[in-house]
Order: sequence, then structure tokens, then C-alpha cells
Amino acid sequence: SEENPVVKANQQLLLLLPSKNVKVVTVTPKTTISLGKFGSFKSDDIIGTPYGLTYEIHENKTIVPIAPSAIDEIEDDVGNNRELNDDATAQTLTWQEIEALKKDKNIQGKEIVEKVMAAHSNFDKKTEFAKEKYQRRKEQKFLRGFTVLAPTLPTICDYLWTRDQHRILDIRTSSLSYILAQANVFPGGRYLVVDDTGGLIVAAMLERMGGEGTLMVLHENEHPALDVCRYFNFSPRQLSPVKSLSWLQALHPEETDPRPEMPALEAIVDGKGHNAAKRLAGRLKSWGRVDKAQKDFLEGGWDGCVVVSTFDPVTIVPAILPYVEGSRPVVVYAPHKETLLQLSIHLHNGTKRQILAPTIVSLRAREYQTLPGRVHPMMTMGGGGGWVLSGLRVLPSDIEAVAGSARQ
Amino acid sequence: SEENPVVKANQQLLLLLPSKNVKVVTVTPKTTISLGKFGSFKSDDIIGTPYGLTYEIHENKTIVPIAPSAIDEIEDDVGNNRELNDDATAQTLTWQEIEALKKDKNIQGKEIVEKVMAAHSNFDKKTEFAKEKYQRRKEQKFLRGFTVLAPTLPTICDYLWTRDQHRILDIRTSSLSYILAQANVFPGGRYLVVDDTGGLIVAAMLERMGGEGTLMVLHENEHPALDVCRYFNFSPRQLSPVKSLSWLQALHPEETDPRPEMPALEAIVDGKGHNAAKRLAGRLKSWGRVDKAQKDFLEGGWDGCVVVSTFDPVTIVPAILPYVEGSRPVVVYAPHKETLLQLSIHLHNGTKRQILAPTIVSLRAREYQTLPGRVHPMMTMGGGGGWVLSGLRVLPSDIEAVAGSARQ
Amino acid sequence: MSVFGGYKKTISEGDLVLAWITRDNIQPIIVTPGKIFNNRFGSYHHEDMLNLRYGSQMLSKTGHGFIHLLHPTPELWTLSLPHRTQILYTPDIAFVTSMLALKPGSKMIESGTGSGSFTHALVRTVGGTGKVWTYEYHERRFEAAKEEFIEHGMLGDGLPLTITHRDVCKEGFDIEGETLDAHAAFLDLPAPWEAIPHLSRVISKKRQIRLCCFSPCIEQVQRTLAALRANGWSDLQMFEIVHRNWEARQTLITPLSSAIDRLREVRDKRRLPPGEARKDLPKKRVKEGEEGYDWRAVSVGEKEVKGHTSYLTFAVMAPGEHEEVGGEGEDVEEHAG
Amino acid sequence: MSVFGGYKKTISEGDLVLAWITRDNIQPIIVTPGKIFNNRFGSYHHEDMLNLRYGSQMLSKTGHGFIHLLHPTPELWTLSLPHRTQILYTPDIAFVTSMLALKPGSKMIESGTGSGSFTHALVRTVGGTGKVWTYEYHERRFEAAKEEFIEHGMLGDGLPLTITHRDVCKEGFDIEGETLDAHAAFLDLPAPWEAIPHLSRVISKKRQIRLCCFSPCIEQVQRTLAALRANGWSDLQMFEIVHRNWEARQTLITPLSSAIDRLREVRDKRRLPPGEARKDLPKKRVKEGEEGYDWRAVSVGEKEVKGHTSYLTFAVMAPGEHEEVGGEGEDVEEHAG
Repeated sequence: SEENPVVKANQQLLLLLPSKNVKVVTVTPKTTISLGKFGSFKSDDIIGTPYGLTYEIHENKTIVPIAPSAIDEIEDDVGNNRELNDDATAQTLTWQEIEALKKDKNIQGKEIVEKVMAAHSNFDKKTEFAKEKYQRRKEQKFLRGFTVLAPTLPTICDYLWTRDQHRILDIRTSSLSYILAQANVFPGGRYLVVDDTGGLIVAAMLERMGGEGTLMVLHENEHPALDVCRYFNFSPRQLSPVKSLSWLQALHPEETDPRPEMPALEAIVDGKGHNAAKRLAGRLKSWGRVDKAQKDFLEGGWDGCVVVSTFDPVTIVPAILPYVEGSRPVVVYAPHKETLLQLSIHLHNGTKRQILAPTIVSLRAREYQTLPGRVHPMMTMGGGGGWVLSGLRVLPSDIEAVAGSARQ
Repeated sequence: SEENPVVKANQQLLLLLPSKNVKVVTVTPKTTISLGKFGSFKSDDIIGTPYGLTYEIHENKTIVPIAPSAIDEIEDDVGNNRELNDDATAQTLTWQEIEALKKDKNIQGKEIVEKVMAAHSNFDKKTEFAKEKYQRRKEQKFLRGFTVLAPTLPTICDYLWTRDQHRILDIRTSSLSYILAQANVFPGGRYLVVDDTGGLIVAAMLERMGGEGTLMVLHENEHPALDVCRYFNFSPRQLSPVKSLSWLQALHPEETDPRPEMPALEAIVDGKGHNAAKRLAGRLKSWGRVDKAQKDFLEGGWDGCVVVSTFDPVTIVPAILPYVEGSRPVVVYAPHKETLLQLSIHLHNGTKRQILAPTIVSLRAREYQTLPGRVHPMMTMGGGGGWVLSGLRVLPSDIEAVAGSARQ
Repeated sequence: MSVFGGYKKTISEGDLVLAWITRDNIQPIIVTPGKIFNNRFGSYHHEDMLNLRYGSQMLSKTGHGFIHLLHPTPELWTLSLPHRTQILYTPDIAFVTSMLALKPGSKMIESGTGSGSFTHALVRTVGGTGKVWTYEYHERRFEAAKEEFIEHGMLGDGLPLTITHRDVCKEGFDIEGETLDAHAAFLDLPAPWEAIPHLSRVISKKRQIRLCCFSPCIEQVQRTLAALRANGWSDLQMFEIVHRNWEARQTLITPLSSAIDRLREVRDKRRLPPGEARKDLPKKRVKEGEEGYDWRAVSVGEKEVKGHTSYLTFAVMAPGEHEEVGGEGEDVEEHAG
Repeated sequence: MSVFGGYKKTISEGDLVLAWITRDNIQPIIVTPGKIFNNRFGSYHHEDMLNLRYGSQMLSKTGHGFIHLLHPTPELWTLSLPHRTQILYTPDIAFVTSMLALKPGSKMIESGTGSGSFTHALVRTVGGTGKVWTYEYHERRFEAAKEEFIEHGMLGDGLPLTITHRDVCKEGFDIEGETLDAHAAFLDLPAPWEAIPHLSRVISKKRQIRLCCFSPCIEQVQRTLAALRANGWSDLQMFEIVHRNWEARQTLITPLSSAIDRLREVRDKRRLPPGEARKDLPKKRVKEGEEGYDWRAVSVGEKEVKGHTSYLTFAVMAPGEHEEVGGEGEDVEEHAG
């Protein structure tokens, strides 16, 4: 069974700030981690602690665990407090006075909030609910502290989407989860993946593989771009399923350089022999890695493929389909439905229906406000989320032999 | 102010049956209207009564107004009554016994329901809620009666959609309402309309015009297809804004036959003179109608256009745009988003941006179950509803003169 | 006749013009010669607007910016309102209008008036032969709406609109000296269940009456449903309008072969002796839709989707006698038939 | 290793094969030589399936019909279940799995087992190193699920699944002789608020615990939220998964000019003397995608859209001590902080 996860030295850590923004920090031992206006704390104080704790930062960078608030939402913009003229003039503390409070090291965030609330001239007129809302708003502004987030797929996906949704091709947790289910990702499976999101898809699949099986990454540049994996803090074992080939190496193995030859005798005797041998060893190792991955890929019989790419899937899917085993899923994501529409029509017309019932699905997780007495869908929701086409590779009775031979 | 509407002799009437299906009948005076297993009644008994009443049918085709049930829904399929084995064997009355009850003219529907419920062996085990649900189901089966529906746009649109959604191009109340709003339809406006739904769009616009203004119908066949209007039971005044032209008459007025000439003298003297004169009068009237409509259309300055067509809007909108006045709405509906996508790109590239900020909108009315303690969105909802592109015709500063001259 | 229920062709002095800068920035202007409308892209003199046709694109004096001079409509007016207040938007307004079966001649109750966005659409739809009674509790909002309605030619002698400063939950809808006999009602109130019992006094008994309650939270809907049942309303239906705006765009179609070509290029460059031209060719920036490339038409949803406006609860009162009964319905037993 | 967490290449005797007839008709078959699978398009002999590769299209003996022989997966299994029972579908299952952060090694509580559709996905995801405890109150359903799990190789010695016949609302989740220390829980119960207080005894205190409650009605969500607050759960979130299936189609692009051409044709025919060829040409039926015509690729939504499955309420328990407190939370004051 999985170990109880704790914060490790040198890991990437996602922290939730009182502003509800997420900040990524590196937990370098024996350093101070600064959260700007939300305070600073010592990295050693959190190493070895479980994920999910919330801390307030006190004097001298000390952190104190506090109870997470059960109601940790700010109400969405519902105009139910219309009677109150909630403008800036209602606040009787000046901006300078509040700043002075904030600079006073002897006053904690909670106290500032209380002072600010007490100084609000209309505060008594507010409904109980509005008071709470006001308090939460002020806490966001003045509290010093953070919550240690567990590096889960939804947390990381949301963080990346908020930072730059285009970089991850607009994918959201709902679509990504659906991809993992439709692709039937489990420990020990052998999957092909095309991932132009910087590694989010690879990471999500790796997490579900638990260090068993093979994940063949097909990439557009010389090396795969898998930066996103670092947020997941994978162990070497969890990373072990990854193999990779560039598209050139995968689809045109005949163009691969031959096995590096022994260097000429001169290279060894001219005094640089040691370096040359090392270089050779490196080149040999790299060649061997590619050679093995190519043999693996060409052997076929893969347990499914997941394509999330900036290249037209109409040109990708037919190229890799012969290497996918029968009754195994083909799952393609695109930020625009029209891209998958073309793919679907192409599959229907072009490849003798080797994909059973390709279906395009849109998935959105519609979030609700959960405040007591105030339940409703969020007034605004982020767009995006993309589209997923999925189907199963099948073997039409009349091309069975052909399909088989393509994969010898 | 609008008169209080009542059922009129010879009108088309929509009746809601206990099965929740809608049936259209013609209210011919002094006849019997049959609702099949839900009974028969005399047309005269409802002529002159207001819309919205619910009747039970008693002996001798007499109808008795009854209170509409406040809870008139059957619960959607939520599996909250899992414990009960609600299979056919739980009913101790045989099918034959129930049929005998139904045939007994002395027993009303409500009584049958009671007998059937009493005979249900598990009835006591059901929750209060499930009992009510069961009762409603049985009422649907055994009650004789109906509700007189007011011929409103939502009622008629739902009826047509259920009968044949393709015939009305998949349009639903939500999209149709949005079209009327975006097209700014009001009494006295002058609108162009292309309606390939059999008249639903025309009818909806006519209803909002209240007999004032002009509604120019552009049609693909020799005569406009406006059958749907009959469900709205319009008065002659309400219908008066309609004028119509075929596409040939509208866009190629030069091909219109010249004014019919006086017949040759022989036609009058050979004894058929009277008929020939009558024919001529008819042809002259028809020619005059077309001629007037053509002048109207070509004069331009229309207060907006609504296009709901089976023809590609890319070929329709540029053809009629010159006749639409500046700052007036252009609203196009299509059952598929892709059709409007092409139109939008065409408008952007092709016509020097004569339409301001064309936007494609999808609208769905998501219905909820409203039963006490059981509120949730309906488990299934009909698809469809289509897409609406809307924008405003504008006059780019550099083509103002050109645009003006097209409409002289 | 208000400008919100009629059209003009050209702009005259004193006209209300909506200056479209962007979709999110539409500014109302009363055309007043001598005045100048400024935005960060330029200046526009009101007198230059005179006699222009509505819909005209107007260039700024410097020629860098432009605006479009639009004719007011209830829909554009709604778009032009500052988004910070709770407004009824067109998708909801449009659906409610149809569900309440409004048309020329309809007699309609609205409370509260709020920003007046629905009121504009109502006045347009009921026309000169209908009636709209609107009620607003909040005094400042009442005053602002009244002033605006007068300015827009919607309020005044012989016009179909009446606005009343009133807490309808406490004082009901009666208007002295007037028999309302309303056909339909729309309640956008925090506690519609307090107002529902008052409706029976002011709605027509000769016809079917339609009601819509507009509530953001589900708990409000639940109490409203109970009150409707207790007060004899039937055919209870609840909807949410789910709408989304899309824009057409074109995206470049990039075939996999282009990746393979580039990989070959990189490989071939590496095979060159060190020092020889290894630098990449600068990537050319392609303009959307540029010729010589493959483009795919795609639809792109808004960035910020309106996830929810409000729940729309509809009910019908059958023709006939309806007494003031039932109160707010809080004592109604759950699952009661 | 269950067939629901592993793949085979070819079909052998005794294998579970899913015969795909249509998307709405997928039939499970245990391959038994001598048996015949019949549907209205033909007959398929089990022995002919032996040694075929999974995914093969199999023609019927008459050659008129065909089926596809598919490898079981939790997703296909869910699709194959009769739709009349309340099932968890893949879009919800997938989202819940991610939100509960399930992966190989996770220890998971599920109640009730229901149709077992989620259980199949859970067993696949937690793998051989994880644990799934599932509880079912309804006896007949418990027996059916147990039998099915055994048949599917998911239940048995050394396997990660445990099924218990239990009303968890009354008796809680404890299993004699076992320390659960679960990481996550999923409650698909009519009254999850009755089960929530029992969770604290069986969840790990050394880590963050995640919970999901699956409820069709909003009133259930409201009571669940109150119970979660009263029992120390935080980070309450509620979602609905809105999903829709689309199919690609091609529609004919008909230009307006074709209408005008036809109008001319009709006019010209009428000008002919009566009696001369006036009959219309028969309309040719065009096949979708046929060459020589203009086609537009369009997406068509399902006819019957799943409007709602359930509300998904999520909550988190921070690491540390959590006592049995709070009960069902019904006495929690509204708006309490």
C-alpha cells in the first residue's frame, strides 16, 4: 500500500495562500521561504509534515498549524445585499492606519481583521451572512499563512490552467480524468502517448501506472518536454515506465544513425583518449536507448494511445494506429471540437473503420457555491476544457491479415 | 389592452392529455371531439371558455372543471426507492379485472385509481413519496380528461419539436425567444424573414408585432409555407403585416412578368368573356401584390432580418444585407454551429465588416424537477436547440456611399 | 413612442446614441452640439454625429480610433450597463418574455425594477396598448430608474409604464384608483414568497395568469415553490438558461510531417562540422487566415463563461376565483399532494 | 490479476468477452465452446471465437451481421449494464477518481456497491497494492455484486477487494480484525449524512483524507454539507459533471442560387402550353458524403441528452486527530462560521 505522503526536502511544493492563489516553492533545506506579503517561514519546519495542513505565520517566521475553516469560500457576486451602500467611505480607518497595523509585528492577521471590521461604520447593518463575507475578504487581505497542498492531478491541472491555459492546450481536470479512464490506464499497461502540454498528460498517466509497465512518449523535438512532471514529485520508480522516441526515430527508424563505431586509434593515443572513450560510452548508451525504444515501438501490440498534440491528429492517428493492439483505446484530445470532427470524418472514410464508434465528448465540471443557504452554480466559470474523441481500435474481418503484418 | 382570450369556434386547439401528450383538435361547433381512451366531449361545451382550465370527462360526454394538481409531475428516474421490489407481481388485480373497471361507465377514473392502488400488495411499504408517484402514474393511465392549453409560443414550439424536430430545424423555445429579442421585434417594425420551419418564425414575429408594421417573407417556393401560423389562431389584423416574395421575385425583379395586358378582343366575344375577365382580374391583383412587395423590398431600410433556412446562410445574408438599415439586427439561426462558423468567417473576410461583432450563441433551457424535497435537473433532456448568430448591420466609413446606393 | 420601441434612420440633436467602442464598452451619449465624446483612442465631436445614419462608423479626429454610433435597443442597453450590478441579461429576459406569453397589449407586473434592464424589454414588447407596473423598494435605485425612464421617453402621460416606490412584500401591488387586472408578473426579489400572497388581489380572474420568480440561490427556489403551492399556483416549472457565446476563429493546420522535416533539419545541421551555420531559421509569424497556409475554422468560447445567472421558477394560475390563501407556505408538509 | 486490470491479446476458453452489437447493446459472453450467441442479425459460435484477437470483427454464419469481440474494461462494462438501474457513468467516475486522488496503492471505501460499475474502475485504479472496501445494504444486490466480482476475478484471497453486506448508516464501516486506515471514501447513499459520522473511525489520521458524496437531489446535498461541516470536514466543494456526446456528420451545402434556379424552372414550365411535360424531375437521393456535392462537416449532439446524473460533493479531512463529533449536523445554525 501507498506510504503516507509527507513534504520532502528539495521537492516542488504548491502552497495555497490566503488570497486563494497558488504559489510553487522549492523546499531547499535550511532556507527561508518567502510568500511576499503573506510572510516567510523556514523550510525545515515543514519537511516531513503531511500534506493538507494549514499554518499561520507568527513572529520570527514560526508557523503554527490552525484548523482549516469549514467555510472557506467567498460568496460569488450575488446581489442579495442590495440595501447596503458598501462603498469605500464606510470604512473609518484610513489606508495609512491599516498599513500601520500591518507593519506592527505584534499584531497578528486575525487581530487586524477584527480592528478593521470594528471600524466599519455600517458593519452592524449588514446581515450575518454579509458580515462573514466581509470578514473573509479582509482575512484574505491581512492574514499571514498558507496551506500545504497535496500534489494531486486536479490541483496541478488547475494551477497550470490558471497560469497559462494555452500552454496545456486548455485542458481541465474533467477532460484529463476522462482521458485516463477511457484509455484504461493501470499499473503494468503499455501505452503510447503524444503530449504537447509539457508533460501534464505523461505525468497523469505515470501516476496511474505506479511504476509498472511502459509509457512510450513520442515527441516533436529531439527530447521530450516533460517539465510538468516535477510538480508531481515522482520517485525514480514512478518515473521508470517512461521511454521516448522523436517522431523521426519512431516513424523513420531507417534514418537512425548506425551504432557508433570504435574511434580511430589516433583518438586514443593523442592524450585525449579518456574523453573520447567517455564520449563514445555516452553515445553508445544513447544509441542503445533509442535502439531499444525503437524495437519496442515497432513490436506493436500497445495497450492504447493518448494523443494531446498541437499537430493535426488526422496526420498522427493513422500513423500510430497500426501499432495499437485490437480492442485497445484510442483517445485524442483537442482544444477545438472542429479538429476532432475532421479526425472523426477521416477515420470514418479513410481507414476502413479501424476505430469503433468514435465519439466526441465535451466535459465540464460545473462548480457550485456551497455556502449554507446560498447554494447555486458559480456565477462565473473558466471557459475551456476542450474535447475528447475516443474509440477502440478494431480489426475488420477483411483486413485482419494486413493489420497484423503491419506490426510484425 | 389585449382581450381576455377564450376558445373560439373552428379554431385549432392544443389539449394536454393525462398522458402528458399534446393533441391538436379543431373546434368545429356542434360536434364531438374524441380523445381516444381519454374520452369524448362536445365542442360547444368549451367554446367561449378561457384557456388554462382542466376538465374531467364524466358520463354522456359531460365535462366538469377540476382543480389543476399543484404537483403535476412524475418523478424522473432517481433510484431512491431501491428497497422495493416494484415488479408486476405486486399488483393483485388482474389485467382483465382492471379492464372491466375501465369499461364500467359508472366508475370514474379517480375511482379506478383508488381501487388499483388498494390492490397493490406492497403499497403500504412504499414511502409517502413513492405512493404519490404511483398514484400519478395510475392517473395517467385511467383518468379521462384534458387541459385546454393557451396557444403560447413555448407550448406550440414544444409541440412541434416533439412531433418532428427536424421539420422546425431543431429550434427550441430558448433559441426562438432569443431571436425575437435580438431582432428587436415590436409593433410597427419592418422586418425581413426567411423561414424554412413552416411558419414558426413568422408566427412568433407576428405575435410580437400585434398587427402593426411589415413582415416581408422571402420564400423558396412559389408560395410561402406558413402552416404553423394556424396553431396561433391569429386574427386577420394580426396576420396583416405579412407580405411575401419568392427569392426569384426579390433578387431578380427584372425577370418578373410584365403587367398582364388586356386580353385580345376575341377572348371576350367568344362567349367565355366573363371567365377571362375574372381571370384577368385575379392575375392583375396577384401582379399588383408582387409589384408592391417588390417595390417595398427594394426600397430597403428594413429594421432587421431573421434567417432560419435550410439554404446556406453564407449565400443568403450577403444577398439581403444591403436592404437592411444601419444599426439594425441581423439574426441567423442554424441547427449546426459549423454553419454559422462559416458564415461568421465569411462576414469577417468578405463583406468589409458590415456586421458588427457577430457572435454565435448556444442557449438551452435546463429544466428541473420541482417536487418538494426532490429538486434536481431533469435526468434526461431533449437535445437540439440550435445556434444563433447575431450582429448589427453597420456602415463602414469608407463604403457608406456604396452601401447607401445599393438601397436607393 | 419611446426610442426603445421604434427606430429612427438618422441622428438628430438630443438623440440617445450608444457609442460602441468594444463589446464590453458601450457608452450612452445624448447628442449635444458643442460636446465632445473622448476615449483613449480619440475624440468625437457631437456635432459631427448630426445627420449621420445610425450604424455609421465614425472616425476620431486623429483618424486612429473609431466608434460605431448605434441606435438604442433594450438588448444594447442591457449590454451597456455597468456589469457590477446584478442585471438581467438578454438570454434570461428573452426566455421569460416567451414563457410569460407577453405580446402587444399584455399587462405586466415587475418587482423590483433594479437596473431597469428588463423594464426596457417589457415596454418594447407590450407596446402602446399594454401596461407595465414596476415596483422598486430601494429609494436611490427607484429615483435613478424613474429618471432614466423619463429620459428614455418610456415614462409619462399616456405611456404604458408606471413605477412605484414600494416594498411589495409588505404593502402588496395595489395602486390607488387603478384596477390592475394584470396578466403576468415577474418577481426579482430576495424573498418572493413574501410577495406571492399579495398577487391574488391584482391579477385578472378572467384568464390564465403566468408568474416568474427569478432567484439566484436554490434555497430561494425551494421556499418559492412551497409558497406557490400554498397559494394555488400550478404547473410549477423551474429552468436555468445555460448560454454560451462563441467566436469564429481560424487555426493553422500543422501536419505531423512538418515535425519530421524539422527533426531531419536539426539532425543534418548537427552533422555539419562544429562552427558551421547551426543557427535556426527565425520562425515566421503567420497572420490568422494568411494565404498559403492550411486553416481550420474553429469556434472559441468566451474566456469567462457566465456559469449562472438565476433560477427561473414559473407557475400558472388557472382562470377563476383565487382568494388570498396560504401565506408563504412554510407550513406546507413535505410531499403533500 | 483481474481481467479488469490487465490485457490479453487473444481469446481463450472461459474468457469474458464483450460482444459489441451497437453502442446501446453490448453483451457479455463467457466463451464456452458449444454455445452459440444469437442476436437478430445472426448467430455466432463460441468456438469460432477461440484464438481470435480481441477487437476482431466477427461475421455471423449467414454473413449478414457482425459483432466486435471486445476486451473487458471498466468503461465498457459500465456501457454494457442495463440502463434501467441507477449507474455511475464514466464521466462521473473519471472525475471522482481524480478528485479523490486515487492511484495504485490507494485504500478506498465505497458504499453502496450498487451495480458495481464504480467498483470495477476502483479495482483497476488501486491495482494490486491498494485496497477497496465496498458495502451494500440491499441483500439481493449484494449477492449479485459478490457473484459478479468473483466471476470477474476481482474478489478472492490476496485480491484487494472486500465486499460487506451492511447498512453503513447504522453500523458504520468497521471490519472485524482489520484496521482500515482508509485514504478516501465514496458515498452513494440516499442519506450520506447518516454515514458521515462513522467515517472518523476508519480513516487514516496520518494523512489528508478525501471524501465524495454522490446525490441526485439538491436537498441531499444541503444536508450532506451540514453534516460535513459538523464533522470537521473542510474544503467543501460541489460539482456537477456536464457532459455531452457528439457525432461527426456531413450535411449538404445548398446555395440560395439552387432555389432561384428551381423557381425559374417552375416558371418556365408554367409558361409551356397546358398538357406539355409539366412533371417535376424526380429528386435524387444523395448519400452522405457523396462526391460531386458540397459537404460541411458538422457535429450532431445525442438525441437524448443525460441532463443530470448526480451532484458530487467533495470534502477533505486534514491530517491529525478527528474525533467522532457533530452527528448529522442538522442542528447547525444557518450561516454559522
